[in-house]
Amino acid sequence: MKAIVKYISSIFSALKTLFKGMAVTGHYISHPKEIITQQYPENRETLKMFDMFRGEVVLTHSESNEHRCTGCSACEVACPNGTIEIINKRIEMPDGKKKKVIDKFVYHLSMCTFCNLCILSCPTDAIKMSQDFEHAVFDRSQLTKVLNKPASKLMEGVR
Amino acid sequence: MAETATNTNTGKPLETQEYFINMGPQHPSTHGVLRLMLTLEGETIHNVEPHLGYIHRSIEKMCEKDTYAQIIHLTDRMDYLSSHMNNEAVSLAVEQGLEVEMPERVKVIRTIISELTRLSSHQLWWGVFGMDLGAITSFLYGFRDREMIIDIFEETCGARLTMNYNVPGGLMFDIHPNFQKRTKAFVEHFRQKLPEYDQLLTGNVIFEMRTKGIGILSKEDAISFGVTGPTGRASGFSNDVRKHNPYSAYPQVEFNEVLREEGDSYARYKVRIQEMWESMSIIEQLIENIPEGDYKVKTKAVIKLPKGEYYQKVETARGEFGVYIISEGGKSPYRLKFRSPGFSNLSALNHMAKGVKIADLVVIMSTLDLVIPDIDR
Amino acid sequence: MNIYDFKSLTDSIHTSLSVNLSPSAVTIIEFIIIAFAFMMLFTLLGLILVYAERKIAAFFQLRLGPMRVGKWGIAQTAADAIKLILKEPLVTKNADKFLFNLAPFIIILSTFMALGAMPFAKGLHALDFDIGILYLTAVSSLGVIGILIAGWSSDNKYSLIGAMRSGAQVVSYELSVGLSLLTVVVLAGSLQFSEIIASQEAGWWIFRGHIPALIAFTIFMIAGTAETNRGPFDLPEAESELTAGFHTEYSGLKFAFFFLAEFVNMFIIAGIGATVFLGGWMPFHIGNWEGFNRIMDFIPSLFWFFGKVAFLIFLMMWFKWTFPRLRIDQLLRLEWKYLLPINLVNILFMAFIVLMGWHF
Amino acid sequence: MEQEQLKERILSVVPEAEFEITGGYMNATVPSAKLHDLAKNLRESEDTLFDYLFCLTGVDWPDHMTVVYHLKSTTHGHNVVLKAKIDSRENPEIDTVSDIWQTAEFHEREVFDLFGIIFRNHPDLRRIFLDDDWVGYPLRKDYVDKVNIIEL
Repeated sequence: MKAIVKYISSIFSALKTLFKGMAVTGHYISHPKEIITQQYPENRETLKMFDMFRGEVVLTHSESNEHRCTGCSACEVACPNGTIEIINKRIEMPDGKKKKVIDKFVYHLSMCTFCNLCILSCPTDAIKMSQDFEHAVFDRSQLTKVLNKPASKLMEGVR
Repeated sequence: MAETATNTNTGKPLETQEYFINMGPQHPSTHGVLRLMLTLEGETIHNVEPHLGYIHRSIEKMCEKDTYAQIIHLTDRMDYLSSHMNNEAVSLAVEQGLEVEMPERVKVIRTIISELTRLSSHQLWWGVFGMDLGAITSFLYGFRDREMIIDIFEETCGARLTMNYNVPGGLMFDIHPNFQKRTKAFVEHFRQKLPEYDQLLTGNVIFEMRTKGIGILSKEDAISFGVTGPTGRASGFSNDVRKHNPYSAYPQVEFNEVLREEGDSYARYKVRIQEMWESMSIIEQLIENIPEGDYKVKTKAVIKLPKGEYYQKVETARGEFGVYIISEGGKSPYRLKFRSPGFSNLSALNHMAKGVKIADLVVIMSTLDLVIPDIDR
Repeated sequence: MNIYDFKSLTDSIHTSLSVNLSPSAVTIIEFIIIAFAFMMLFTLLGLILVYAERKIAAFFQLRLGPMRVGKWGIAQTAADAIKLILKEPLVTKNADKFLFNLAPFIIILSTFMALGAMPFAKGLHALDFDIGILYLTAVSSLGVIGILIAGWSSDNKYSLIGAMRSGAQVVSYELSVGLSLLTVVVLAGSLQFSEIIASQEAGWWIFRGHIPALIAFTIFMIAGTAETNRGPFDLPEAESELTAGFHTEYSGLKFAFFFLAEFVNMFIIAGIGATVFLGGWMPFHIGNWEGFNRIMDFIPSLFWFFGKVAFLIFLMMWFKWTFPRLRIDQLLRLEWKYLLPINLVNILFMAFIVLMGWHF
Repeated sequence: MEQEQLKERILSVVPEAEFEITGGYMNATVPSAKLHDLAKNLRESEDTLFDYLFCLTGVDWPDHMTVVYHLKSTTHGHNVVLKAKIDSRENPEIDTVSDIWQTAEFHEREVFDLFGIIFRNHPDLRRIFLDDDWVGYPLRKDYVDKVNIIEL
């Protein structure tokens, strides 16, 4: 007799635990306001990344197309993966002196691990992380970028 | 049973034979690219042989070429669910070599973020565990709460998973002004949602049948196999590095080391759920009064560790993570060894899975909480 | 009762066809019409149920589900169907090609045969056997043969394990489904669907049959879910254990057949449950409340049937998206140690009640 | 047990052991032939009871190799680091400790895979990460692989 009582009570307690679980899911289906899905491409306008977000490395340019990169290669040394290549050239200044400036700031996005070490190492705050995260392209070669804009110059007073 | 079955036509015993199944490298419940060779009789497992190395990148070799600051970003990519703790281990080992003491602010922030990372890892584990059992809904609930933590990380350090927030000598940035507010809001939110986890799975009769008494690991075996973390603690092996070798701000906070004696899958589950409560209590103790001060100690641009050997262990979400640095005085280590918890935990899998059903193997693997890059390194 | 009787519609079609055609031609044309109607119903059910499952699952899981194709993603399943039709039908190298191709058709066939005996509305009933319930339970479990063949012929160990699980599962749970239906047959005194429905005019059996009917209904829902191989009893598929179980190697249209059959099987189980326990197309009547009953009669019988079926299907989806999966030995233990003994006692109990005339 | 006592204890088993304290741990360097006996002794004696091997590392030095064992006792709470010095780099061999600590089975396979140190009496000594037909031992300092290693 005891066994039968135990048998039946075990069934009821089992059913009770099952209903408990169903109550949780039942709560959510009856509260559609708790839905957390974001409709991504549609909400592009309202989707704002945090200021700190590390999207990709960019070289900041002022309105007069001037940047702050002196071509010191500190970022190239700091980078663990060889993501950054700095190609320098020598130009003749108006006063006849020769000066070293960057020719190309090459950035291989495909190799970047977004570790932020280059930004920290930059002595002139020339580069920063942008918040752009849509990096998908159809051709891998498009991921190799030249960060300095054409005909850009070194900002006055940065050395 | 198979031995007694006979052919009804000839009266001779039926021939049975063991057969092999490759579970993985592409399989939903191996959580990555783990390959298990199963030897089966019917549905009963006779032997499990893990084949590793599908994503072995030889991080230890890479570290021999990198500077100490560069090494840290590689540790993100081992156990990516406890990336902050891995970073912390390397940072602490280097700081130990440099003999610098961290400011209180750094210690407290490191501890808070470590516990947040542990919470997020356990939440993801809970969701995936439910999914492995066939209750797919838990996956989404776990991710909902994890998302809040990930947002906190993103606001403070700019990355969601591979954070690289620790640097030798402190932190990369100071915390965001919203950090305290968001963290408090999260703890408040999660204190309400965690009981829901219990309602959905813990008490469920099917869940208990599937986990209780499955994959028992005795305390002696846990120690011998070096099974650490929640998995080891569920077997009664007291191994919490936060208690035994406290680092950062752990000496100042009060928390319990969650221990259970059963050593089965249910115990491992309960230990992790209980650890989430403990983590929240640690965060609550620290979040109100983050000391003012520097977030970083000034170090040389290129750190050179004095000649010697340094071993630092931390408690990650999966267990004891160790960094063993042999320095010859240069800017990169002569030899660097990562003692990853997943590798040791996996070595006990065959021992635990002998004689169980295929469905139980999935449960055991899930409660071991394996992260494959952590094993393969 | 002033419910619209579909018999007048079918009769008028029959008489208008008979005016200038020979009787055999009329029979053939009527066969074609019925076959066409069932095929349409089959595809429609598939489309609607797949969409419903995805949406309902999404709402259980704090998601929105399909939202892209059409308003609220309504055309999503149609788009998926087109995709599946266009996909390459792969066959593994060492598969038994004949059986491999045959398996999906066996499953589809068994669901079609079962669908034929469904009473959809008053007078809308293709096959009204006097052994309707026996026929349905027999035919609806034919599908397991297809599953076994699929698992065997795929030349994949995962498929084979899935198929073996399915065999063990369906054979055992067949008993519980049959016995729980028998409990109501004891009450109704007939195996014919139309008579079982007619006997529920004064109230559905689940309300009139006391506790035994409730127990039988619960057991039917559990065993029915198991028979359709749906979660928490989806062991033959068991995504996290066997990748996809018996249909691992199927692709394209053949996979679509398995997929469709699963959903239509769910409809069939819900349909049987609705007919036997919830009065089929019979409106909700309470004893002799004439006014109330008349209002209920205004709702067409088709809505009553599909409404009840939808409710039962929602219940089955609720199970699936809440519970973890059982293990194979636990699954069999549940059947042989719990459901079957309870069922047998329950039938005795019910027979006793009927003998004493205690039911309403 | 205090470090001094431990030192005497190890010296009583292996008289030629050399000691060094670095990184907070006491390191004992012993010849590879004596390692297994010492490990077994330390594991089984009541007063030492080193039952937890938490790290096993292979190190490639210019003229020799070492296998480093980090040990802890879960009952007494003390630590020790054993270093087995293997003189040959061409043909490194050492006895396995997987009969003492089960976790060593995997760790030794890893060391074998990456350093080529052969563990005698190991139950299942195969490569664990790399393919069976891989040539060379990647973590050795003189390993050259022009294809897979990109020098920056």
